[in-house]
Parts: sequence; structure tokens; C-alpha cells
Amino acid sequence: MELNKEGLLHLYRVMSTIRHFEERGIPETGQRGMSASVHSSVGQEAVPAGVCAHLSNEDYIGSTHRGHGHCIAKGVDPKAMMAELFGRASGPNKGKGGSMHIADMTKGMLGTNGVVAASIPLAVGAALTSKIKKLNRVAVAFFGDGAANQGVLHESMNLAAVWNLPVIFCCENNGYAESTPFEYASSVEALSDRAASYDMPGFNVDGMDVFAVYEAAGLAIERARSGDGPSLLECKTYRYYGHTVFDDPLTYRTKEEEDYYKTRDPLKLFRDKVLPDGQISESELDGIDSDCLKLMEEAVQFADSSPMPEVSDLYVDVYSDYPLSMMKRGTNMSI
Amino acid sequence: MELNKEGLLHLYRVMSTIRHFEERGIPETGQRGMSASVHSSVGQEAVPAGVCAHLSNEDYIGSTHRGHGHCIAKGVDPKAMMAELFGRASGPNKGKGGSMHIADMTKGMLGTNGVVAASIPLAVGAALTSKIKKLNRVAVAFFGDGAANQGVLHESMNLAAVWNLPVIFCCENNGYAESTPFEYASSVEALSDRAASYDMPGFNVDGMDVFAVYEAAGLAIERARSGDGPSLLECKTYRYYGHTVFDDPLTYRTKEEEDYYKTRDPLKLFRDKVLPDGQISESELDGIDSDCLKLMEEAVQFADSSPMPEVSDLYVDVYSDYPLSMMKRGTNMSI
Amino acid sequence: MVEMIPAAGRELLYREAINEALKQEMRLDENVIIMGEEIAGGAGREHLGIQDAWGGPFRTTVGLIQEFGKERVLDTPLSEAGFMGAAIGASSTGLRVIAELMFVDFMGVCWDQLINNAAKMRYMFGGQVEVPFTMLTRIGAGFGSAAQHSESFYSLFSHMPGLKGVVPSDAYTAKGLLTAAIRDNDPVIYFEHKGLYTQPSIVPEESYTLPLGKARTLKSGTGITLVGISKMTWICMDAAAELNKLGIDAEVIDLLSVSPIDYDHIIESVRKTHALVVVDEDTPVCSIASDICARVAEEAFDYLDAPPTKVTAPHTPVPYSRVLEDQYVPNVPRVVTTVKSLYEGYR
Amino acid sequence: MVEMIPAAGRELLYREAINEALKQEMRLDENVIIMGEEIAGGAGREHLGIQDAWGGPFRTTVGLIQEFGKERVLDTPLSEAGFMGAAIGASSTGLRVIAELMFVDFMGVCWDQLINNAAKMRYMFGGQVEVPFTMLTRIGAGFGSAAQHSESFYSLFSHMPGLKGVVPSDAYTAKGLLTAAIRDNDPVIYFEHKGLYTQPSIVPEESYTLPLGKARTLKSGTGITLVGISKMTWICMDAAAELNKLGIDAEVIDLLSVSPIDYDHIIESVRKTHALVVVDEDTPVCSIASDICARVAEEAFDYLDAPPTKVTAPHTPVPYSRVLEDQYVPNVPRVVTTVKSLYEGYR
Ligand SMILES: Cc1ncc(C[n+]2csc(CCOP(=O)(O)OP(=O)(O)O)c2C)c(N)n1
Ligand SMILES: Cc1ncc(C[n+]2csc(CCOP(=O)(O)OP(=O)(O)O)c2C)c(N)n1
Ligand SMILES: [Mg+2]
Ligand SMILES: [Mg+2]
Repeated sequence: MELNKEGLLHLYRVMSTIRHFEERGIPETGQRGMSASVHSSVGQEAVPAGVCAHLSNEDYIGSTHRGHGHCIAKGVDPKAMMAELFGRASGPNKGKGGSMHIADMTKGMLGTNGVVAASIPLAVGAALTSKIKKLNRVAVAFFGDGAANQGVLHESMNLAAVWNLPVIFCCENNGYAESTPFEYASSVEALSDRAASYDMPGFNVDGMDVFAVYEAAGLAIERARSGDGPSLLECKTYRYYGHTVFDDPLTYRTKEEEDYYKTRDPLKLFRDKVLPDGQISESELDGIDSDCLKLMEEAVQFADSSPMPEVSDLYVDVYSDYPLSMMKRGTNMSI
Repeated sequence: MELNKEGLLHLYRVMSTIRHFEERGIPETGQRGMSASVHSSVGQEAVPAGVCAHLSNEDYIGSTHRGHGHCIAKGVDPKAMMAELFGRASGPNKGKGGSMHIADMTKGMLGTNGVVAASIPLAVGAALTSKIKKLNRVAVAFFGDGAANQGVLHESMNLAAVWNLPVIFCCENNGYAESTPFEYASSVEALSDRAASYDMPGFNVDGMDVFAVYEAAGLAIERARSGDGPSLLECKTYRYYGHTVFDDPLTYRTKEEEDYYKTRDPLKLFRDKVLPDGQISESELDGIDSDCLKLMEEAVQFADSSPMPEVSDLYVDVYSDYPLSMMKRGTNMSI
Repeated sequence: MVEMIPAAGRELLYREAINEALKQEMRLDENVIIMGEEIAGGAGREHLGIQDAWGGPFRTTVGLIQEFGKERVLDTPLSEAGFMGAAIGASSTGLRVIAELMFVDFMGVCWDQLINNAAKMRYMFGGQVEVPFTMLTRIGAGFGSAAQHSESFYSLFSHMPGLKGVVPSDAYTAKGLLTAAIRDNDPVIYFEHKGLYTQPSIVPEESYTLPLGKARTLKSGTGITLVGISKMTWICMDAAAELNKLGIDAEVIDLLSVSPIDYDHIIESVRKTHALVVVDEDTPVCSIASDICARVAEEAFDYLDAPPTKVTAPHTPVPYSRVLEDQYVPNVPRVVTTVKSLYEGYR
Repeated sequence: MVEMIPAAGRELLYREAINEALKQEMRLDENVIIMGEEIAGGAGREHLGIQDAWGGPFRTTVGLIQEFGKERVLDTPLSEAGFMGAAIGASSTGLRVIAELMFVDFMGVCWDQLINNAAKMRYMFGGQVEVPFTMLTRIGAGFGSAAQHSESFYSLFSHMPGLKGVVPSDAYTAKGLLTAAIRDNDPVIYFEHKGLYTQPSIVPEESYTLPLGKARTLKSGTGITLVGISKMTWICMDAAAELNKLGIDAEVIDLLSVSPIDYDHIIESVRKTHALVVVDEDTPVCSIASDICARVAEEAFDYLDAPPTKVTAPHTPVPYSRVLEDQYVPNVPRVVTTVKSLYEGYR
């Protein structure tokens, strides 16, 4: 995607959609008693928006427990996502997955994932498919600063480098893994420096600034697409809320820090950078915000009016082919 | 240990013992039908000798499938080791472990290990014990170039750095993981460069030269002992034989390469460096070699004349406390 | 020997009982340390006045860092293989480490350390080492957390020679079994159930241990033996109350340990009741429920009037949507129906 | 449907049958690729004239790289979590990946990828994805390889909804089941037994599949049902021959699949023979053997004349010394003695 007017509006729309989805969808999900494992990406919108602007539906991403933003940026329908959060059959996962497993194979969205770092090698695998089948697709593995300390990341980065795969390792460093500060848990100041361990380029960018993300991601993705192999992209960002809705982040971080990052809000930064130029007007952006507000209203209505899965769906899609009776055999299930 | 005459002779004796243990013990083990999982460290003697020269019985090491050298350098009795290889009750593991699990807790030898990289975090744990109990001990984790691509190494190095533990990560880079060349499997040329990912020093030394190993290990161990935390030490070395006795290494490497490394044989290099000095005579070293030859003769005899475990030992030492009947319950064991 | 059911006294929540056991053992033995993700929280931020953010994701470790300091209460990076391995290594060199795996669903990232080191070192080393390592973890579905945060994988651990495992069902057993696990010289996996944290029960103030490997009978009866595991014990108790109304006098056994499994206790009961239903939240194949049924079938064959039977989750991952998850976990009606049909078929 | 036992024809070794199935499937479908440690060997050394060093640690992948090239035959770094995860990711995006875990003992380093991704993606994603992934691995004790290279952990895989598993017992089933596994659209774990590689049996030259989830009867009999798993099938056959001499006519079933388990086949047999012994090289608790015993106890309760029984390894790690290991693995005398004592006790 070019950053012409249309492109700029697209970036803003993606960020605003994520923001509105989280702000509306998470409390609504909570009200429906399904919020235990829902993680807000408010504050982090610039990363998925800036990265996915370079991707088509054919490209793949692997995502995390904090993955609504990735889904939206990759083109997954927010209405369907809302339905998924509400546990409805009209969700992309038919209500079987929920927030931590949203996938949409038609959009190259290989799933949010509840196990930290577990989706990273899946993205490497998608890149392998592209390479072997000569599809010219790239894959992006999103993960957090906590995930950076999981062994499978190390293995995946080495493997991608050895096989020269078109994959971008995109770390959303929001400073915390649950309540554990990044600087405590990590032995390096910049995770992007770890790229050197795999002889790949490391980019370190301001993850609150969608333009910075867009630019660096563009380089990394272009590199991958032209056959020059993987990169590591660290985006320094921030989550405004707690790890889940249940925690009070002020037990482990300061108000000052929160306030500071809010001055660098990605939507605000976007406005600050773009509006002076005159190409785009404030009211156009306000218009996008109200579109998004409206979209979420529709999404909630769509989700609420969608049917629940049939109880018999419990047994469906465990395998593509397996005797149904074996799911229940010896269990004394009542359905 | 100081490198005075006594120290020098010790280094040579350790290397010669390892050499003779492997050259005699492995074929003898094979003749007793127990060679499937025995790995020779001939060619690599300088690394355990040079590193362990800085360690006492109180310090800990974690080792690998190719661990006889580590055991010997750490002071484990070669006779008992031979007995272990032969599956005898007089082995340090009472015949239950064999080559890949030799341990001697009285010597701080935390076990050779059959799972690649699995002993690395054990050494980190031993370092943690030392730190918490203020024992001033250090721990060394030995591992290979193949192991360097296992995730648990990454996790262990980060953890050791974060907790500032007295542990040395000692990579014996012999150029191969089974038949897989190092340069194929690793995305960096020098594994020691990966130290930067954990903000720890990385040393890269000629692992055929016991003096180079001794010196670098000394720095790393001194650092650890004085509370300055972990280091990564890569020793470039070579194994003369195949991965096990069953493979022909010329299927994956060249005769030239083998010949080159043999010109850099660690025992020969030692002689070349030390003899011109005049402090130590050729016959002293030859004397050590014949001591070692004799020792292995005794070891084989000791092992052969040692009793096998009692069959009932099968059930012993699974737990410190567990109903014995539960080991057999529902199995229809005949003993 | 302490009673398996306390008579009277102070009540604590399950979560508090765990916390009390941890504190008492850490006071008693300075070799006991604890590590895990968020077990204190906000680590390294003392300069900001932050010492303890959470006290554990389920607040079982609250107050530990204040009392025992950050050398003995260690927040870890998100590196389960690394820190479990380190915990095992430390446990084999003089400490007694308690390490927390936040949810049992994540076992796969550290399974190698558990099965190839913790479980086998003692044996492989010919008895040279003891590994007094306790792993705390959490099980249980029913919270809308979907397939990767709701498992009850204890059977996989039971399968492994060298590991022990306990499944406390209330605050009393939570404290007694945790104390025993910490004092035990073998690796013990301690399975906390997410659905029990806020349940109160009588818990003596002083420390006490409950024996590892022993089940307890919560209700005597002669009509059928119901075996519950962890929270399923209370499903069994409620089912027993329902069954009573139907004239069926069920005996309810609370398994408490998943390794060793107290087969003798169950078999003794079945010899009296002549029928068995095991209620297990885990999936059915190669499960503890099937294991117990098999053992009873073999060792109490001549006493059984009806086939040994189980009520379990189906052979599927845990679904997200409530309408599906509600069906997933065994419940009272399923147990009652199963017992009734056994009665109809065989009595 | 192909026969479960071939009548006549060319013989191949088990190892060669695996190799042939791999080659035939890779010829048939260019989306099939294979990866693992040393599956070719000497990777990246073409300039030294090295293209294929080993063809797999047990020579099951010999010749593949010559025929299919290094894009489809990938030696991997020693990173099982990484490459299994990549294999699963590739299998869900258009390839059919066969990936090798050198020994099943190492499952712990990649278990998370297997259970949380491969096994659950299809379900969690509401059926949006298929994961035609095959993992080859090896089982079996008896080779002096001690506790970390001798396990037979299939029960852990059977427990997991979303995975399938097969345990071929000879060259014929090795080829037919591997072909089926590769063509199957679900993750299939293929357990090779180290002790069978050099065993010959009749193997048709053309490709064929054997059904996943189906057992086969190798010998009919009326006196007792013996169920063997992988190599244990041959222990059962030999035991049956011994039992014959004692006038006991055993039926021998070769399990072939560990998920789904062909309970129906076994139950049908037990309805005829009225007795069951399962012979399993794995340890006993929460094992396939206990699972089958439980299922038979429940579903063939009224047909059993004797308790469903098993002959297994003990609940210990695998010891190194031959004198111990010889006792560890089930053998013919143990099976015979077990059957005899069942006969004495119950007939
Ligand atoms: C393997 C594993 N360990 C622990 C957890 C529990 N957990 C969920 S999210 C999380 C923190 C992740 O931190 P980070 O990677 O920085 O992502 P963020 O939440 O900040 O987006 C933890 C510990 C998990 N899901 N998986
Ligand atoms: C986790 C794991 N994967 C695979 C193996 C099989 N294996 C044993 S040794 C080895 C190669 C190890 O290479 P390296 O670490 O370089 O040590 P070296 O043999 O060269 O001393 C492999 C692949 C194993 N034991 N453990
Ligand atoms: Mg984070
Ligand atoms: Mg090597």
C-alpha cells in the first residue's frame, strides 16, 4: 500500500477500528460473562496497522493472545470477531475459539494464540510454504517482549535464517509481560539487537508512530519478498489497560509512565503528523471515528442476534475424519 | 589450579586419561554389546581439561551425550565409569545410566545427558543454589554446536544473565551435530557472538589448544566466581570419530579436514608447546601415557569383575519414597 | 497421623490455604524457594515503590516477597523450560524449589525438563540424587478460556515414572498436600483447580501434612463407589445427594493423589459397593479414569456387579462458547444419569 | 479395501517399506515434503561432493534427497520445537509435511507445538484449517540405550484429541499406514519401532493404504484375546504358539492404531474368547493397555470370564544394564505365565 491519501486514511481507519473494537467489544464481552481471557491492544494500534499495510490476503500472519489488532489490520471482519468473542456460531471460528484463537484463513490470518510464542514457528511454516511453492508470499510473526524469552523464538529465527525464509519477526515490546517489566526479564536493552545472533537485520522503531512502523516494516517485508530472508522488527509500544481487564496496571507501573505514553497515542500522533499537511482534514478523521463507532454498534447487534453454536457442534471439527462415536465413547456425555 | 609444572602435568594427564578411556573403553563396551549410545570425545580433550582445571569438587558441571571427557576432567573415577559403561553395579550410577547418564554428585558432576541441551538449565540451577546459599561455587554447562540451536539454551542464557548467576556456557563446537555441519545449521559464524544477545561476554577460542581454553575459561570462571555473572565460551574443536561408533564420518566430511585437525591434536599441541621449554621432559609425558594405558587395563578388569546389578534393582531408586508394589502393579512382571 | 477430614476450626479459602502452606514451609526451611511468572510481580521496580504487584495470577503467592525477599521469591522471565530446568537443577544441589507453571496447558514448553530430568535423574544416576522439586500448576475448564487455558492434563504426569502428583479438592487438603509435597524428596506436581480458589473450608493453623498417595472417603455408602478428582469430587458429592433421593446410597472417594494412585482405597470400597463410577474432567482416552476402571476391573473383578464406568470430558479440545463448554465438563445430572442406568442395567 | 494381511509377493524390510512409501507419496504429490535431523545428512556440502550422508539415522529416508532435491528434503538444525512448529504451519498453508522426531523420548522439546497447535487448530478455528501433518518418530527399549532413548510414549499422544497415531508392526503395515498417514488430512503420529527395521515381510510394489484406526487379527482363536502393540504383536504371536502347546487357543490382535483405538475389533474378539491380555511395552499407568482393559471391562462386561489383564513395562524409567533391561520389556514367558494364571484362576 502506498501512503497516498487513500493509504493514509486506510492506516487511520485500521487504527480507529482496532481502538473502537477494543473499547466497545471488551466490556461487552465481559457483560456476557466471557472476558476471562480477553486482552486489549488499545495503545498498540500503530504496529498492526503499519505492518499489515504491506500485506495482502495472500500473505500470512501469526498472532498472540493480544491479537484483535492483528486480525483487524489483516482484514478480518470486526462483526464476525465480535460474534466470536460472544461465543456465537457466526464468528470466524464458529464460537469455538474466542479471543485467543481468532483465525481467518481467507485473510491469511493463522490465528491469535493462547500460548505465548507458539504461533511464531507457524508463521515460519507459512513462509516455508511460500518459498517451496514459489508463491511470493511473506509471513509476519507477531509476538510480545515476554515471548522474546521463549526458546521457540530462538529456534524459529535460526531456522528462518538458515532456510532464508520470507518471514518477519515482529516484536511488540509494550514493556510488560503481564506484571513483569521488560527490563527485568530481558538481558538486553533492545531486543532488535538479538537479530545479530541470526545474521539478520534488526529494526528498532517507535511503535506508537504508525509511520515509523510502516517504513521499517516496508523495508523488512520488501527484503523478505525479494528473497533476501528474514528480519527482526522491534516496535516499542504500550498497552493502556492491564494485561486483562482484571488487573490494575498501577500495581506494577506508574501513572507518569502511562501519562507519557498517552501523549504519544498512535491515533493522536497520526493526527499531529498528518493534519498540518492539509491533505486530510480533521473532519475526515472524525468521520472515520464515527464510522467505527457505528460499526461496533452493528457488530454488537450482529453478534447478539447471531445464533449460539448447536450443542452437537462440540464434536465437530476435532478431526477431518474420525468416528464421531469415538468422541463420546466411555464418557457418558449427555448429548 | 596454577599452571606450574604440577598443573601442566595435570592438564596432560587429564587429556591422556580421556584419550585412553575412549580408545579402550568404547570398543570394549561394544564388545560387550552395549555400544549403541556411546559417543567418543577423542579430539576434544582440551576443552574439558582446560575448563575443569579451574573447578573444584564443589563446583558443578552439566554435560552431554559426549560426556566422558567432562566426567574425567571433573574427577570421576575412570574405573567406575568403565563399570558403568559395562552396565555393572560398581558404576557411579550402579549400571542404571550408562554412558549418556554418568553422574557423580560427590564430584559436582550433574550428569551426562542424552537429550541435547537438556542439562544446560540444570547447570543454571546449580549456579542458583550457589548464589542463594552463598557457596561461592560456579557451574559450567557444556554443550555442542548442535545444542546451540535448542531453545532451552536461549532461555537459560537469558535467565542466567537476568539473575546474574555464576555459570559458564561452554560450547564445544566440533563442527557437526551428527551428520549436520555447523555452518549449515547455524545462522552465525561464531556462536560466541550470541553472547551479545544476553549482554554477557563471549569468548571464542581454539579448542584444540588446552592453553587457550585454560586461559579463557579462567577469565570466565573468575568473573562468575566474583559475582559478575555468566559468560559464553565457544571452543572450536573436532571429534576424530563418527557421531557414534556406527557412522562413517567421511560420508559428511572430508579426509583433508580430518587430517588437518589431527595435525592440531590437543595432546600433540601440548607437547609442541611445553617440551621446548625444558621444564617437562618427553619421558614424563610418555610416562603419563603409559600410566593411562595401565589404568584402562585395570578399569576393564575392574569393570568385568564387578557384579551386575541385582534384577530387583530395577525397582529401586525410581523415587525416594513410593510403594514398591506400585512399580509392578498391573504389569505382570516376572520378578 | 492427621485426619483426612478436619472436625472443626478456622476456615480459609483454598487460595489462602495454599498461601499459608507456602509461608509456613518457607519459614521452617530456608532452603525452600519459589519461582514463577508473576508470583510477586513488578520485579525489579523496588525503586518505584513496587515490590509485589500481584502475588501470583491467582493470588496464591501474595505476601511472600515481603516476608522472604527477592532472593527466595523469584519472578521469572517467560521461559518455562529454562526456569523449570533451573528449578530442577537447584533442587538437586541443595535447595527445595517450588516452581509455578501458570496453566498446565503450557506443559508442552517445559515437558522435556520434567520427564527427562526431574523424573529420571534419581533413577538414571543410581540413587545419587534427590530432587525435592514441587511444581505448582492449574487445571480446569468452565471459565470461557477455550482450548489452551482449560486443560486437566494430570494423566500425562501420572503416566511418568519418577513423578508424583496431587489434586487437592479443598482448602484443607490444599494445605496439607502442599506441605507434604514441599517436604517430599521427589518431584511432586501440585494441581490447583481454578474453580476452587474461593472455596472455604476448615484449615488448622499449624502446619500439617497429608499423605501423598492416599485417597479419602468423604461419604460412606453401600450402593456404588463414586471417585472424584479435584473439583469433580464435589460433583460426586452433589450427585450422591441426588442419588440418595432415588434410594441409591453412594460412597464418595476424593482421589487426592494422581501418582501414586490409591487403588487400594478404591478397591476396598468397590468390594463393598460392587460398582464404580469415576468422574474426571480430563478427556477419556488413556486417562486416570480409564486407568482406575482398568485396575478395579482387574483386581476387584469378582466383586463387580456392573461394569466399571466413567463420566469424563469428551475426546475433544475445550470449546470456547459457553453453550459448548457447559456440556464439556462433567456435571451432576450426567453422574446421576450414569449411575441410574448402571442400576437399571445391572441391579 | 486392501487386505490387512497380504497373501504373497515381494518382501521388503520394515525400513525399506517406510522408504518406499515416502518415495511413492512424494512422487505422487509435490506438496509432500519431509524434514528432520539427518534425514539426508551432510546438508550444504554439495560443493564437496556430499549430497546424502546417512539418509536418516535408521536409513529410512535414504535416496530421497537425490530424487526430490533439497527443497523437498530438508535437513534441519537441532530445533524440534522450531521445525515441528514450522512443519505444522506449512501443513496448514498448502503443503503436506512429514517431519521426523528422532526418538519419541525427545517429544518434550516440541510437545507444545504438537498439542496446542497441530492437535487443536482445526477445532479452535472452527474447521477452517486442515493440518495434513505427519510426524515420524521411534519407540522401543531393548537396545542398551537407557532412560532417554528407549521410551514408547504413544499413550500420551492417544490421550490428545486432535491427534491420530499408528504403530505399524511389520513392513506391510509400515508402508500401508504411512501412505495413509501422509494422505490423511489430520495430524498423524507414526511410531516406528527400532526393533523392527530389519524385519522382512511381504509388501506390494504399488502404493496402498491401510485404514487408520483399524486393528487386524493375525491369528484366530477362541481361548483368550491377546492384543499386541507394535513389536509386542510378535511377542503375542510367539506366546500364542507356546500357549497352543498348553492347549490354549489364543486369538492375536495387532492394534496398528493408537488413535483412534479400534475398540470394536477387540471387543468383538473378547465376546468370543471371554478373556483379554494386552501386551504393551509402555509403562502401565494411564497407558493404552489400561485404557483397552477399561473399555473392554465396560463394554464386554457380561462376556468376560476373567479380569482384563495386561503385561507391560514396570512403572520405572528404562534402565541401562542389560540384566535390568531384559526384565523391563514384556517377553513371551511373561505373557504365557500371565495367561496360564488367568486360566488357573478363572477357568
Ligand atoms: C508459554 C506460556 N507461558 C505463560 C503464559 C501466560 N501468559 C499469557 S500472556 C503472558 C505475558 C505475555 O507477555 P508479552 O509476550 O510481552 O505480550 P503482551 O501481553 O505484553 O502483549 C503470559 C505470561 C502463556 N500464555 N504461555
Ligand atoms: C533434543 C534432541 N534432539 C535430537 C537428539 C539426537 N542427537 C543426539 S546427539 C545429536 C547431535 C548433537 O550435536 P552437538 O550438540 O553438536 O554435539 P556433538 O555430538 O557434536 O558433541 C543429536 C541430533 C537428542 N539427543 N536430543
Ligand atoms: Mg509485553
Ligand atoms: Mg557438535
